[in-house]
Amino acid sequence: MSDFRISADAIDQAAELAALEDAASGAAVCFCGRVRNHNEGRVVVRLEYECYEELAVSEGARVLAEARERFGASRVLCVHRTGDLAIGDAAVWVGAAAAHRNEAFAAARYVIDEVKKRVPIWKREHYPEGPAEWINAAPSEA
Amino acid sequence: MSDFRISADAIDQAAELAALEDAASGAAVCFCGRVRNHNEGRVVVRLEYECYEELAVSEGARVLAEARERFGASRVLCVHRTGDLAIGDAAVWVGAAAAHRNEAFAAARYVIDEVKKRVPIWKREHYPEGPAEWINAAPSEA
Amino acid sequence: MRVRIDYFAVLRERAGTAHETLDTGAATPRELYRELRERRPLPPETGLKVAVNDEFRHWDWALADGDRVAFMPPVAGG
Amino acid sequence: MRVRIDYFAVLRERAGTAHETLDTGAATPRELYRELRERRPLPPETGLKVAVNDEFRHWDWALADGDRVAFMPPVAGG
Repeated sequence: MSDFRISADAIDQAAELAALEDAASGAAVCFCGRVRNHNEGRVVVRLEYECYEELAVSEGARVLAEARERFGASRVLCVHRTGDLAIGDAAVWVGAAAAHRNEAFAAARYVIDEVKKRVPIWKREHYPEGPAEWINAAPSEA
Repeated sequence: MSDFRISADAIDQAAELAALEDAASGAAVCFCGRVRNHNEGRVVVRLEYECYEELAVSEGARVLAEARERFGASRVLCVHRTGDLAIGDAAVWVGAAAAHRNEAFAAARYVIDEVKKRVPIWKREHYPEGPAEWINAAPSEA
Repeated sequence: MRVRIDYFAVLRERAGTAHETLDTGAATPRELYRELRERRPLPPETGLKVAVNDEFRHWDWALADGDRVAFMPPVAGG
Repeated sequence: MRVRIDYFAVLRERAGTAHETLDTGAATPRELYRELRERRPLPPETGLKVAVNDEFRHWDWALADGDRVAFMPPVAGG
């Protein structure tokens, strides 16, 4: 299984943690991004994630390889959800293992930052009232 | 139960993660420090942790309160092992939840750094040959 | 030449379709997108991303017959 | 006055005991530790920490009858 995965099913953090374990690594850092019940002052009731899967998987794998190389991390994993998510659901999970904590923190932080910038995934927020909105959508025809 | 705990039993990361969950928090960062099979060039076969429990619990709670206050984290937890640990065993676990990832990363990093500097816990490494050694031990009588 | 076009997220909604196949004389994704905008209510290309055959490419990448060209809004995962 | 003394980690090993109770005229942890070093093979106080009644205190903290005084090497958790 690839170290970067797109999943239509709930993220199983216990399984991800088990995959991260490595006796040579003294430090593991995990990041979990969840659907919040608010964003930029609006109440959010659920989210939808859409993905360009072929490109997401190859770009995601590049991000993980960069994190391993730059920070000497021994293992770096990421899984990102697609589909309909409820409040509190995990949308993305990153795990990084390294000999020391500096490298593990830096690698995990790098992965989530780069995934958010580079991996082709989009989210649409649903509100109690009014139409759902794509986040970071392209500007309207001006 | 206090947010900072000393545990003679194995750390249950799934239970710790469950305690960290919070629908208002978009980001959670966890750090896990494990017993490595090497340290400063020597092979390590197991570790022993000793603790001054009354003071560790009060100082640990202060560290967590500082992390919540400085970084606006909504929840910060830490558990540290005592007793005999084998290679790969989790020695310390930190979890920090916040609205955004900057704060969650900063809070988790602060906690592990301060715990290692301030909380009265000591470890003794055991090697394949030769006597076990206390790490950071006071200098010998010179 | 014939290309397959994929639209994602808000572009899919604006285009009214996720995929189409088109006979075109466009030499680059930029030319292709301008041609598409004449027929569909798509936003200007500023800020959008393009992929050809599942790799991110420049807007001036040379297209070939049979290519799969994808147009995407700015990413918003996490 | 009478104090209880706790030794941790390498200090416990050097002292050969985890606890002891002592009648002393020492007014501060510093004076107390110097007195203890006359009887036990303890290292110099440089780098060590002291707690009185389960709180970190200065070496010149004023001791009182019944205090619990703990001597510790530099911490090494994590």
